[in-house]
Amino acid sequence: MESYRGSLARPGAALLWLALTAAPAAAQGGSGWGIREENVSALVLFIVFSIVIVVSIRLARMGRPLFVRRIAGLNAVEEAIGRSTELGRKVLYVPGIMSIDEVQTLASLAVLKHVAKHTAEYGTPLDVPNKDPLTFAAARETVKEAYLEAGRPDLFSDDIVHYITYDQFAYTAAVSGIMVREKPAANFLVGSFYAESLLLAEAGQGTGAIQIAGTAEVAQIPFFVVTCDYTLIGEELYAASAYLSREPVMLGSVKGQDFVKLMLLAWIVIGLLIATFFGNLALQGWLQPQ
Amino acid sequence: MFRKRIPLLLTFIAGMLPILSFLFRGPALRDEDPTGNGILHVSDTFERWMVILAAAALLLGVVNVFQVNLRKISNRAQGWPYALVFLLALTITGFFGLWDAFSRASNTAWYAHAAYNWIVEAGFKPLQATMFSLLAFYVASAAFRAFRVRNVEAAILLAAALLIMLGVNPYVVRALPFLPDLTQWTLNIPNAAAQRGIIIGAALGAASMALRILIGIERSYLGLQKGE
Amino acid sequence: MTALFQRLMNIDRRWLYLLVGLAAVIPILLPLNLPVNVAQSVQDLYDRVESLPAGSVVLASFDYGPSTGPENDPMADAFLRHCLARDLKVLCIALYPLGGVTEGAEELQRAVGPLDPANGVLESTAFPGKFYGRDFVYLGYKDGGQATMRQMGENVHAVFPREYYQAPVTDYELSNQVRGYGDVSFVMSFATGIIGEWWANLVNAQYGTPVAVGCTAVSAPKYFAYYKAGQMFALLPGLKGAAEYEYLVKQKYGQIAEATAADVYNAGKGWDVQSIVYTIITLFIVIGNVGFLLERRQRRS
Amino acid sequence: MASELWVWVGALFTLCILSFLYKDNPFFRFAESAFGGISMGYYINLTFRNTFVPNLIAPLFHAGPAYSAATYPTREPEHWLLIAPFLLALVLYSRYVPKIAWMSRFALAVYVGYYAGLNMMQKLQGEVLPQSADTIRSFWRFLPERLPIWLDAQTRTVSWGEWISSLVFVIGVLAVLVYFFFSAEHKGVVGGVGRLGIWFLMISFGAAFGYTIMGRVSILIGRVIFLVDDWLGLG
Repeated sequence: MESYRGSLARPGAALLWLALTAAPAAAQGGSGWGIREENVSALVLFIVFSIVIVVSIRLARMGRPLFVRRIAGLNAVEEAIGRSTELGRKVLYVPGIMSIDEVQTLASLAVLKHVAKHTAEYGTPLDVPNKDPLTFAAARETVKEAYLEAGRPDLFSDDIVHYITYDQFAYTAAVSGIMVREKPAANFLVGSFYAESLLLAEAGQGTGAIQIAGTAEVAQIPFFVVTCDYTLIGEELYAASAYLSREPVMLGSVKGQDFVKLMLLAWIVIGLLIATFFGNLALQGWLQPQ
Repeated sequence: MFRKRIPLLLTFIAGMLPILSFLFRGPALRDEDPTGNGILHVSDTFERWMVILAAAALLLGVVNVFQVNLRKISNRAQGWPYALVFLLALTITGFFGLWDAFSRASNTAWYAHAAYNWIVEAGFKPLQATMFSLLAFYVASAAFRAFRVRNVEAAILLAAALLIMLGVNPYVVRALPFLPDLTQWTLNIPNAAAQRGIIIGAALGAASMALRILIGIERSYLGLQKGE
Repeated sequence: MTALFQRLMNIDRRWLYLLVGLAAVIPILLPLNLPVNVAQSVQDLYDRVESLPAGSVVLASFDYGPSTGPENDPMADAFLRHCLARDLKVLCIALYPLGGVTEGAEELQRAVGPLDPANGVLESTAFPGKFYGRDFVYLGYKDGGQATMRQMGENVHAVFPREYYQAPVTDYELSNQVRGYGDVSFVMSFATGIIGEWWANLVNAQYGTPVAVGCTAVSAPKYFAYYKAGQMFALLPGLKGAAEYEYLVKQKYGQIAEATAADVYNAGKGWDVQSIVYTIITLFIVIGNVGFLLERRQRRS
Repeated sequence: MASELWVWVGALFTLCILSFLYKDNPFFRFAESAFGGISMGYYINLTFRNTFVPNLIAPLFHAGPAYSAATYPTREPEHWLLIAPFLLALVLYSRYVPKIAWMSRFALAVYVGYYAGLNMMQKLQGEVLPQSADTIRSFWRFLPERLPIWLDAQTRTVSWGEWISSLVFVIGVLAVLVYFFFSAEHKGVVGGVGRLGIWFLMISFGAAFGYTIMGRVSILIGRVIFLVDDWLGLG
């Protein structure tokens, strides 16, 4: 656990605390400083959210039990890589088509690191074709690090993470070609996808590979659910890195996120009752559609 | 130590900029900025820089594509002729593309524009539209294979899909006049409710992931060892 | 019997692809004219156009691009021909950035015939006696979305100083006559995304101008809420709506029926393709399930 | 039969891609490679035309096609500041210099950091708050004084159907939220509500899948028209 002692968690939490204490003072305006009235509800949610997450991380570090329900898709990751190793075929990892400004891509890179560590340990060939240049640059660093951590830097080569093209459909054509020709035994489609989700998943399904998909693009989830063996839906993708790493600090943040959702559920139910039966209560301000 | 702490610090600072400009107002940076959204102005300027950085990253892709394909051609790896086709197409389109990009304003080299446009109309657009049109076939094969009554959930999935598909069939609608309204209701109520549930949950998950990145716990994107 | 379903259940997907391919080609080459039953939201548009006195002016807005042509183009053809056959006057504009202006020009000329106002070619070949500038006019594309819509409420000439062929709008009788939403009987928007909604929740809400929309299938659920709430008096949902409206217009106007039949593509053909593909998929789902259940019963016994 | 060459090339490329439906073959592979190269060139043009020439080269270097004395009369401070993204791009390219390759992480760190912060705000302010607030208003909007103004007087009552639909809607949202709970095993109450959540999810996935078929088929119709009319002229 000591690995995080030198991390930024402590100064980060301190700065957030500073923002909280300074906020009321700044609210009076002074020399042009002040809270943006139109975003005050976001400020409150941001403060509450940050506090709960940081506190639950500290609790996790102090050894509080951290139960997280089974996520089928993530339990199947190791099984899929094992199958590829037995069949002597490669593992294909598609990190989505968006750049690292999209949080889903960053979640995908976290899963990629876990997958790469296994392919390094088992010596299974890994293929990570990219559509976005920045995702490509980040993925290369992630996979190199994973092979280092697994103690097999010798297995890492520059061909594992490679760039295809910047067009969504040209990239899909190339990846469909890889799926059909090189017949990887495990296809990972994790990250942000649009219309090409079904093109990739159906092409992969035809080759008989195990397919694990994960995205938060609501419009594309149905296509993955219908064609893939396992699908990580919405927040399951974001919890993947914590779930796979099993590290208390990461799991702590997921627990914190759950607690905020519990508060949100309560706020919705209570708000619903108040709004319906007392209609024009002080909640009014919050209810006005912006 | 220096190589690891600096990137994490940069991430934190770059991350706080949009948050602060979103939540607070800063002092007026220049006289013609009476509303005092100084921080917003800084954040917007920073965003324009990020767009330029993302565009500059394209070169990383181009360099890698040349490396991979040239290596494939030089040692006659399997499928090297296709690598040659790729590089030729890239060089020709790239050449006319750059020439067009730099000459379009002054329209001196109209033929550069004409050649580039010809490649886009003859190659890029039809290839893109046809790849997209494959979805009509894949939707059919996916529906045929997946909509099977294996369990309760699969049965509901099938029922909802059939409800929508039968809702547009004129014969069926004549037999069951209430069907279009039921289709509308299914899309507007249960479908919208489920999507909202996913959106709220995913938004919390994304915010949690973003926070983990800002305070330096989530760093796999940087390829930093936990202990490094 | 089960052997047949067994084989059908595990059929090679490429037979399915062949069927979908044929279903997409055959109706385009030889029209099948499958029956159509008209929804109320489509009938409302037909009745409104039929009820307007001759000489009334309607505003047609092209709010879509080439990518959704197969769904929106047939709506525009049928509507423009219907209005001209009813001796209404049509003022056309385009608000969609990615190629909206070319869609507008192409569709107008497909309905009325080739035009070249700059060199005096004003008369419509499809509707003899009707002239560009007096019976129909096209003001071209203007970006700005909601801001442009609000400005048009005050003064259309400020938004569109020149018509599509670059002559001042005051040169032509029809474009000169229309200054604001008050001068048109209703607005017809052919839309793919958000612009159709703006016509309803902005122009209809603030100016009270009746609004009808022809939208793509994907955005139809969204627009139905506006139709049900009364903010739109009519709605053509996707190709299904277009085929129903085209059917109504063809019934009454023989001349339009011939013109539509002559087109290589129209709503009727498009809808035939959709109906057949839907039927194929539904059929194969039923086959797949019957085979699956028979197999499970066999395994159990 | 079409006379222009570009129609022929477009039609042959279309057939090459469609041949992939039968099986992978050299024609598809050729089209795939050509498509990759052409699309890369297309985005090189787009990147220079939309970003570099107007937003970097013109303001910073006062050169290039987009620069003219009229548009850039003086040297504004923010033009000078464009040195920063230019340097950040060079840092990104440091990847090719082995000795200082680790520096390229700085550029990635800044880019990821900025959008992580931006995303956090957009998700909280743009999704969590409005969607939750709208769910709270599910019944509030039916109160007599809340009904939209354009509903004329006598129809301002709300049918039982709309109340029940809103109830079903709220139950659906809450059930799906509970289904994705991480901290509780799917047993007992949570299990029950979670199961209801899965049913809502399945209705949504089935309906969404069924509904998009129409849009996908329209795109195919567009290609068929190009082949049948523009190329073969059988129309």
